Amino acid sequence: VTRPAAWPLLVPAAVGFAFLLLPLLGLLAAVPWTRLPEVLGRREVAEALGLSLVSATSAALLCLVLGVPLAWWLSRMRFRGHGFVRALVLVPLVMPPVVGGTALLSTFGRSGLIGAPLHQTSGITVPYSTPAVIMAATFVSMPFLVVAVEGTLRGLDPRLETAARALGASRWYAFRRVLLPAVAPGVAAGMVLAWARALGEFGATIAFAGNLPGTTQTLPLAIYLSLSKDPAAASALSLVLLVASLLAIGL
Amino acid sequence: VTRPAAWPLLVPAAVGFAFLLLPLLGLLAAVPWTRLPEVLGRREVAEALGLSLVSATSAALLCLVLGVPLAWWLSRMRFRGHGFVRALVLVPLVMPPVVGGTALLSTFGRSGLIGAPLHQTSGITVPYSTPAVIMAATFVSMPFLVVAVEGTLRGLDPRLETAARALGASRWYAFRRVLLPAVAPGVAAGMVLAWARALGEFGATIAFAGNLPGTTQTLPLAIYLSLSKDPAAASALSLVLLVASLLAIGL
Amino acid sequence: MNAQAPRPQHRSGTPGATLRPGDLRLDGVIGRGGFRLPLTMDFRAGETLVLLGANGAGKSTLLETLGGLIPLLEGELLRIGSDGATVLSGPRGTVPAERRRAGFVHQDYLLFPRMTALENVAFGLRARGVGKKEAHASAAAQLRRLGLTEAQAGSRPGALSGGQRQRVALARALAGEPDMLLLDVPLAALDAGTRAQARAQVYAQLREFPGPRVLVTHDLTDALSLGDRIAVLDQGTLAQIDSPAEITRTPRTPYLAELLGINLFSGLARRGRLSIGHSRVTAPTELDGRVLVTLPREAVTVNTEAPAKAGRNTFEARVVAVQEDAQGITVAVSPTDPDVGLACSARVPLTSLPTAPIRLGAPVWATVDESALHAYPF
Amino acid sequence: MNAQAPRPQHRSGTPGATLRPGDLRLDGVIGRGGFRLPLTMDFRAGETLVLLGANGAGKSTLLETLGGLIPLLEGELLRIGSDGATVLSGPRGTVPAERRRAGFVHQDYLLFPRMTALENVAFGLRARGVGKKEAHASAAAQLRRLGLTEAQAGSRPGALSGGQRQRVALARALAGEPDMLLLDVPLAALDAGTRAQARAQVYAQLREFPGPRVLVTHDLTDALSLGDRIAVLDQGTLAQIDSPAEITRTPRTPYLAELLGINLFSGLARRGRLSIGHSRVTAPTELDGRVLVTLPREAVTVNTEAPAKAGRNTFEARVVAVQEDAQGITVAVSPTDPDVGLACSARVPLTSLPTAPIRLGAPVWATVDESALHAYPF
Repeated sequence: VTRPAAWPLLVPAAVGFAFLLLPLLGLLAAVPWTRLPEVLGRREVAEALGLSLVSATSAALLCLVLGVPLAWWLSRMRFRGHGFVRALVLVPLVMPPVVGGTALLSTFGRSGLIGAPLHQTSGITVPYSTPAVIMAATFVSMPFLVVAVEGTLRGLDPRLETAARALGASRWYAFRRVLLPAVAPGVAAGMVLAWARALGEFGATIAFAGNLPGTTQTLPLAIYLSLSKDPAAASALSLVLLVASLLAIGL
Repeated sequence: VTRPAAWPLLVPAAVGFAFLLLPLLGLLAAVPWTRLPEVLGRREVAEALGLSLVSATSAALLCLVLGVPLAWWLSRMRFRGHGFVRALVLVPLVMPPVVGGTALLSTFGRSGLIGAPLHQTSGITVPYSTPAVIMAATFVSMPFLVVAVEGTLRGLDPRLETAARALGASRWYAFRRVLLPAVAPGVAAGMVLAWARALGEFGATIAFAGNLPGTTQTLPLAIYLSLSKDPAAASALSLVLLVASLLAIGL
Repeated sequence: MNAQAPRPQHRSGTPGATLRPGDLRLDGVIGRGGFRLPLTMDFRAGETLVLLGANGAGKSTLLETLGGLIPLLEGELLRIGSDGATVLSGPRGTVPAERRRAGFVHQDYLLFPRMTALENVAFGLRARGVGKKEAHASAAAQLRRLGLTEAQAGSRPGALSGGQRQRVALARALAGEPDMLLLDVPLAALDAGTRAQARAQVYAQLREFPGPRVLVTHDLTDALSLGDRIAVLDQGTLAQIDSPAEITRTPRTPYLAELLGINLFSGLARRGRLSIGHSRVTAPTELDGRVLVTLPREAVTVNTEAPAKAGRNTFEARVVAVQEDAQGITVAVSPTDPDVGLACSARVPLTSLPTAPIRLGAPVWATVDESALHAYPF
Repeated sequence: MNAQAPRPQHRSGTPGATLRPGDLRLDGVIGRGGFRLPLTMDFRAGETLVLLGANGAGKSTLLETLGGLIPLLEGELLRIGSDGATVLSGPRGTVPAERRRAGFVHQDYLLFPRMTALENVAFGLRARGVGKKEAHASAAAQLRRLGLTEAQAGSRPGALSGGQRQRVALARALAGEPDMLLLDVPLAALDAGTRAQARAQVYAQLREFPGPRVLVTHDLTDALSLGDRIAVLDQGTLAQIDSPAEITRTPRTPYLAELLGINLFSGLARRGRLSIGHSRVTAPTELDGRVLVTLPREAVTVNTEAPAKAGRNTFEARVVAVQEDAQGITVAVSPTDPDVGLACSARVPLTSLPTAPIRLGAPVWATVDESALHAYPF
């Protein structure tokens, strides 16, 4: 069977494919495989990895506790202007991470909207601390979870809740026993997404939490610092982070 | 009508909403409105803004030229293992930006897979240059466009192409005259998404292109540098970048 | 021409009859959004009342008002107890759904997808605070009573057939021992093959339930075979409430005539002759005054050629609609001269199709079989 | 009992008749995926051949093979020209769709959504290199010929009605002056109201087209009213190819009998008597040898009570299926004693429904009207 080829399409497709694929190969080629145990065994690397895992997991749990009810509320909103409220919640999704970090610093910094009264009354300073790392990660990743869960909740027949209430259930009972189990796959997917996003977080963290080894230096920050001192080590750490992200997404 | 309230849901929803909304307010409160013209009129700010606009636009156009054919190819793939090929193309989507920058550096850097032969034969060095900024932005934003366009192409009835071919059209003619117009809204949406993502790009750029004023210092990098020297200026620039992102998304 | 039809007994929704314990009385305005429907109706314990009507006629709104899912706009809904009446909805407030003890069978059943059939049936008891063991035992008994096996009781709704899901929904509605049973098109989700079977089962369950049974449907077969009384909601009012036999014999709304597949006209009986509108189609009658007249579609003949001899009830017309189905076509005609003929529909069997195509706008000759006209008081 | 049926003329797909310019001859194996269907058929210029069959019978595969969208697995597809035959598909390769000049009307039409009706119709000419002005003029003429206004020609498909879209699809197929016209269920997307109208228009357009017309459908009405010959694809073979009149009189496959709504049996005629299977249902006949026998569903009566006097063709049976539709129910029964009765279907009109429910598995008495049996040679 003769099929006229479509070179005007296949050539740019191949170039695009190569451009996305080559850096992966380049990264693998640059990893110092023999030095890998030594690099990964360094104390500051172990600290950065541990901090990354702790903060990403904390952020994902915060997303679960705060984001799922928020998604439920957004999916049930019926009042005028609810489109604007939803847009406000999704602004952090399109906000560049550095801008997000700046916004967090402007708010929770010593002279910020919340930070100034907080510091004056209790002496607490939020930025450049481990909680700041977790807050930055939560801020950038929560909208992902909210979008995923809200979509699943909207896909659900709203009459399911009505049916539960007609059987004598309160709203909270209906949510726990009917809605939540029905959207469990969406919640799980949203949490994985949020975790992966939090794990790779760089811009908001460096802006809001700085780069203090052991306290706020997560793996992405450690990679950035290694780039000038020891590029091979940066490649090795990048590989670790890439593998963790891919595992989370289930590829 | 008595409705039992659902406090166990509404309280965390309100906390989550506040956590996402407060930094926006904090940012607005921190912007030095009176100094705004002076801050935005600075030469390095104008340079950073110009570089950001040029590189984001170039990246979006590269995404169009390379990404749309790639999306078409992915949507038409029928061979065994095409799931793996699609996953490869989407890896940059889940890759933390710093890892993407490291991968680009490992590949196009002077000792990289492509960079080493390139430098030896032509003397060209890619990193820490304006093209590197564009490459970093393209690398992180192209998967967004590919996903959006591939989804629209898959949503299209595959028999439309068959119908065009039965009427005497070649594959390329059918693509130009039937498929492309039909997916134009998806392509437009994908380009806007890619442009917004490229505009806010920080991690990959700082890793691959560095932070040279006038050459590679885009607006996000300028914001990061200002944070320690002049936090109010950082807030002002953040506001500019946020407004540009929101306008792109059409909020 | 038939003799005078007996005058229907239940023209109004509120006969003067005394209310008995278990009955519901609605006297008010139901509605939702911009829609308002004033209604005065009784729902008797031990009686199945079918609400029949097109989409948007207010059937589901009425059902949800009875069940407490939406408030009554004006007036009162009373439930008669052995020692006086309780206000379920009224100006002072509404007993909410979760405290009203209404057994709902929702459209598409709305079974909870992540629970087994057993957990679905036990849900209402659990939500009201009954212990897990007791609730499950009671749910299992209810499912057994409806003929589901233990394996089916342990399956999720997705793994059950349409008919089985329907029975689970019925069991869930009955499990809380409700005061009333409210069924929203309970058979619509079933395919034609299993529907007759399921209908017989619903019929048997409804018989056993002691309280008022209210069933919403837009299917005539369901209405005729399940209802003790049928209430027809049409064009923003309660158009007719009658026994199934009266509904088929003396339809009072065009909607009902369309469902029955017959023509309905309003006419005038005077001095022993019946006339329909301005037309010259007539028949002898024993009635006097304004009447309604039915005419089966099969009693109208449509020919594409002029008949050899024009009878009294033959007239020229144009085809204004053609509707096909698997058994034949229905042709709506409009008379060329409205003073001579009738705008009516004729039924043409499939067997005549390949030879004589009846096209929209084509001129035809229609003949009405006057012996098939049936008149009854307006 | 009817007299002997005339022997059908076109039992085979390839009559010995000489081929004439414009005809197509297929002798090979069509297929796709794991599906294979050997076929030997002629498609004559000026004749409409309808392909009738269930989903998966290979109708669309055959159409796409003729149009060059998928290759022939084995054998050859020839097109007869005035100076000899051209191989369209064969062992040496296939003329691809874009060079085959086949006018397709696809299922759901597949109009290009972002083009006007005019641009859709002009597309084929433009793709083949005709200038824009010329192509648009030709397309406009084609649309006018099919009765579309200039405003409709300038509208996108989304703004047109189903019937208008159907005409645009037909115009697009005809615009390239194709050698053959291939229509894939061209009327299925239309609602019942506009279908009769559209069918008459398709009929008129097909008449005018000089080449072979091949139309795929699973609707019997379409097949009977549009086809010069009807080819029935059933159970992996070309089961029957006949004129519409023969198809309705002497169906040869259970699929066709089901579509016609009649019972079909194989029987034996011997010494002037007809017997069906082992049953005692008989009738006089003039045939001899193996026969096929049809029995209309309306000629089978089903009673829930035993008849007062058991006739020769009355037997006890069980209800094995009940299928409802808007006009009545179809009841399939299976005889209690297969040596006495027949497994067959009966048609019960809706009017008997409310009083006598016929339930699955219930014992019934079935009576066959022997005068309605029609036998013809196997």
